[in-house]
Amino acid sequence: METRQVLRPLGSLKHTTPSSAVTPVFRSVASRRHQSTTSRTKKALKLPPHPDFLTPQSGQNHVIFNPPAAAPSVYHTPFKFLPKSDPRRQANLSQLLRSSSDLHTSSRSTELPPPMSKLEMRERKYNVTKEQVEEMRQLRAADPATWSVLKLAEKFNCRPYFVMICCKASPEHKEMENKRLEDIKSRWGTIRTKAREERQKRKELLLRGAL
Amino acid sequence: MKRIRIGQLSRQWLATTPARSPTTTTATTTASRVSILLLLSRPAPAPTALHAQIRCQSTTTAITPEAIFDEPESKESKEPPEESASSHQANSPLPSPHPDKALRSAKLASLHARLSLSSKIPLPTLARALVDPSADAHPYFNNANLAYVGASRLQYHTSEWLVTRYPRLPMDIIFAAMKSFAGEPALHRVARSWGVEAAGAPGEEVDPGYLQFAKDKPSVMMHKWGYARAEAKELVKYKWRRGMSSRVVFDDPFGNTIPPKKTNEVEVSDARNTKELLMEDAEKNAHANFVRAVIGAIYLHCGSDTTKTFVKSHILSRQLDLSNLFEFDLPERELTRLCDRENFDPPVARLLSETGRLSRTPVYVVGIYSGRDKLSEAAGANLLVAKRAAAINALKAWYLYSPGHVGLPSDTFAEDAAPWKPAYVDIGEIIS
Amino acid sequence: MTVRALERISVGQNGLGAFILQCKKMDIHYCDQSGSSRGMNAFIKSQLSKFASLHPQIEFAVSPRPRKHPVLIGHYINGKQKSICVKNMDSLQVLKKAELLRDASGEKTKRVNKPITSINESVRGVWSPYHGKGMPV
Amino acid sequence: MRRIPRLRRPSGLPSTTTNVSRTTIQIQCRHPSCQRQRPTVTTFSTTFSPPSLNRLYSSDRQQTPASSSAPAQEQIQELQPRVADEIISAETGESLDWADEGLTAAREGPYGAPPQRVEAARENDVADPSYLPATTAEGLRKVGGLADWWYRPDNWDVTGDFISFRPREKVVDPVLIEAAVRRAVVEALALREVGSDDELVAVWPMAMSKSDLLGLLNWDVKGTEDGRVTLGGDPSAVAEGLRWKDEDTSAGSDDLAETLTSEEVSALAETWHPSWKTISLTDPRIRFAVTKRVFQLTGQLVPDHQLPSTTTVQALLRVLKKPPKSATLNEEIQKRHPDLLELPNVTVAAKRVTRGDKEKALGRFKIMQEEFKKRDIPGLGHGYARKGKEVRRLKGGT
Repeated sequence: METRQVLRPLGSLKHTTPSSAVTPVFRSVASRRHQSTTSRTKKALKLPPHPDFLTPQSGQNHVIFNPPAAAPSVYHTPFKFLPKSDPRRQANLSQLLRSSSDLHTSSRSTELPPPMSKLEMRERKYNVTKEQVEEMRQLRAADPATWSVLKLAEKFNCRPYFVMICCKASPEHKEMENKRLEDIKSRWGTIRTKAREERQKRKELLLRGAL
Repeated sequence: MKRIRIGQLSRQWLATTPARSPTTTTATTTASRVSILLLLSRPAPAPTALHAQIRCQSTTTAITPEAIFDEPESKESKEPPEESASSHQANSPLPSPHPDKALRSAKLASLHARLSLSSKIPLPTLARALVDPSADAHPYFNNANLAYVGASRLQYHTSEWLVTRYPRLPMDIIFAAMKSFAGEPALHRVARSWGVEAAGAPGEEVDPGYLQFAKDKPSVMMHKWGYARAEAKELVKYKWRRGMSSRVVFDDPFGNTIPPKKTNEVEVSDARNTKELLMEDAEKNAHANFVRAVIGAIYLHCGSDTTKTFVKSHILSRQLDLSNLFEFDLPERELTRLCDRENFDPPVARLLSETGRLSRTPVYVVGIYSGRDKLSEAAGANLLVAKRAAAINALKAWYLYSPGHVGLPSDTFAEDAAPWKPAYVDIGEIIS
Repeated sequence: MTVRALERISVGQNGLGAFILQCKKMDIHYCDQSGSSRGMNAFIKSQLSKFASLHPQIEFAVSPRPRKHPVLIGHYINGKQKSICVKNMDSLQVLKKAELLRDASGEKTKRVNKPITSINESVRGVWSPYHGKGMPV
Repeated sequence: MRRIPRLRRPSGLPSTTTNVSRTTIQIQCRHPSCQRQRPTVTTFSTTFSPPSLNRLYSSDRQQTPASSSAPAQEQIQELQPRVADEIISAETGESLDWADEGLTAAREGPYGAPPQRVEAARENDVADPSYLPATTAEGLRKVGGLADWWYRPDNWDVTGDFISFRPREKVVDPVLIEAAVRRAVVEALALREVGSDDELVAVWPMAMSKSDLLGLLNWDVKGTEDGRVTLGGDPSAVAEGLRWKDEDTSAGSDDLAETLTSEEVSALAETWHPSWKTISLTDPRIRFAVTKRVFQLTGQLVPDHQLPSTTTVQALLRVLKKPPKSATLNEEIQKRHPDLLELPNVTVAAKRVTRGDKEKALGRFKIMQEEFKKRDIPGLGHGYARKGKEVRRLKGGT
């Protein structure tokens, strides 16, 4: 991605040359024939080439790098992931220095997109001490019903996820929770259960990268 | 590879006959060398019209005839294995076509030319490569030995190419990639693409150009380099977990466990075939063994660099999208552990663009940034899915790093090879 | 948390790395008595040995098929067959038909609309609406 | 050299010249095929009489044997001469004296007639009182019968065989053909020299001793540019030789002399002056005489469409010496195109490759046989299954 940004300005310079190409004349829609066969579509799409592809008056040819807006391929390793010994890293370093220097000067001209959610930027507080963890576990073990995860998180001012990491509810409690969930699910109709199954399948597909 | 201790290995390689007969072998050096002698010194064939075929070949090994005949008459090889010293009338039909019939088979000659094999590889060797151990249990006339040699060369070239081309691949992915290039299903397709047809049933009258194997008879699974684990039985019974590093040491190049061996016989021998496990798919195994046998024959007759070009042009030229092999469990956590290990800035998911947030089908494009650098981006129906997809893409981008066309270790075998430039070796996958 | 692997099989493309001629066998049937097979007999006598030596990877099976028109049957690696009746043709026409069978692959003849048929991902990437700068409306 | 039978005149051919009288044909059959041993034929009555009709009725109607047999008898009498005339008129030979067999019974024409029907005595005619006619067939011995009489070769005499104008086997050896052509040319030109042109179209006897033949072949025949031909010997002797003679040449001496081995002829061929091949055959009578003679001597017929083009002896030789066209392409390939057979990727089959052959090559045939045996279906062929209805209907079956 990094390399694409850097080269982008080069590409855009080209567009400024006056595009003298004749804009394709559009026949009125009524008289246009259906593009029902390959040959007709090909004939309809036969547009004059973009000026970039015409050799300029100066005669020397040039490289056009104008990739479509596409999802970056996983085979193009980001610059940061390149190992130190990789030749591409050395080649790119000089350009990086030049671009990073003007970054500071132009007060962070390329603003980073906003974080996906506030959660992303939270600071980890690490404020729970060991004793508190012990206490949390006892409370949880003693009375899982009243001391739910959210209550404990509120009490110790930490993330519920952290509470779940620290203490495990007793099997009976888990058993009861599962039964409760089963009851809820049994009340679902076919549409909802199917939707939930689909969602589960989509999750697996996503993990396999097949979504 | 096979569970063969080094000591036993040399004996197996040297032994030209079933290992159980304690014979001293003088001239032959490798099991595959037998096939050279097999071909050079084949006596003039009895006219094929003669029903009784004499399939004997003279080997210079001083094999005492008694050692041969005291062997229990195994059901498969109806005719006792002959030696030049004792060629006697075998009235039962031969299990596979007579080796000299290969010289007259047009199908075989056309297959030989289709693979553009060099003329150094004689037709009887190719005919032998087409005979599966299930069709003819006699080790001199089936392709077990050739396939074994071929398998080791093939797996060497494939693994070497994979590891140097994609150094950061996790071990499981390397096993899967090895299987998809040099495994049975792939080699089955390669054999079919060469135009090899399977014979209906093995027999003497079959055209040597067909691949002969029997579905009901045991064949020889190419147990690649690997050892049967002590706890092999329990693994199968209780489905214990096998650690990844233990697979590297014990299992075969495709990560499969070697089934517990029944007897301590040599892997590829005449008597051994009777107890071999029945294939679940004999056809695929036969086709795969044929491809390995061809590679073995090339190595035997033309040397290692011809083998390398053959493997490169026929097997490694096949295309596989490695990014389809990955299946992640918790990609976000793995990515944070990665950045932590590489002491990059912790990954932050940033929303690049979105559309249709209030519509029925919103699309969020999330990019993952480590500090100021964007690692990857992905689109999803909701924020969490988009973030997970982006994390998966980032991990793939990390694992699928490739230093490009760097030199392979086997290049240095050539005389005029350039000095070896060390390839990039990665620290390894993120194991939490 | 480690990565698990999925089972995939690599895809081979004829001609990439190694080219395998698709026609693997050619049956040549002639008739001694019938007049329509005169050209085919001439082809067998004159052209076939040169043609067969040029293509060692094709197996030629010459056999009489009495009381039938002469025919060339090409067997292909994908298991299909193509047969051309060469009745009343002279040897050069038969040679042209044999070359036609040699060059054909087993697939049915299909119109090719796109100049390139490839299974590689496109190097430049395929445009997708969600990436890049977005469409200036 | 193949033995050319010295036939005085082909029997089947009505001789074209009127003056040749129908002299008796001295048949000295030298033909190897007819040198069969004659089994000693039992003497039997020579008169051919059709099977007598009097015993046609079953035995219970015997009481009127006299009446029924009498008319039958006249019938036979009256039948007999007509039949005999027919047969005799076809053949001109009268009773032939078989010099070597000493067969006393004279034959009626070229075949031996079956013996006269012998009837067993009637029950009441038998003198011995203890005779009891058999009522059932056991124990009786089958005697005689005319079942295969006409198929036994010894009942047929060689005289009946057809003596053809051309020899039985064709001469294929090119050297012999050349000798025959040279002999024909010399004879024709000799006749032309002697001036008896009408002899050219007659049938010439082939009888000629080996020495004369060698002498004839040694003539120094030269064809000059302007078409004149100089013969090396005196034509009148040859012309004389070509006339049918009546003397009875003894059989023994000639049959060995005839054989000319190809070595002798090829030795002779070198001595011939090459220009004899330029002798022109444009004159139709000469050309007809030569081709006729060559056909008589060697059996090689110049095809009609090539006759006009054979203007010189060389052309004639080229036409005659061409090897016979091979019947099947497979034969042709083996003879003329062996390189096709050496190619490793070519198999040439002599016969049609059937489904069975393909299954055998695939190894499936033996499995099919086992399956057939299990279902007790015959392994090969239809076995009990009748041919398809369509086939029977096509062939007009009900």
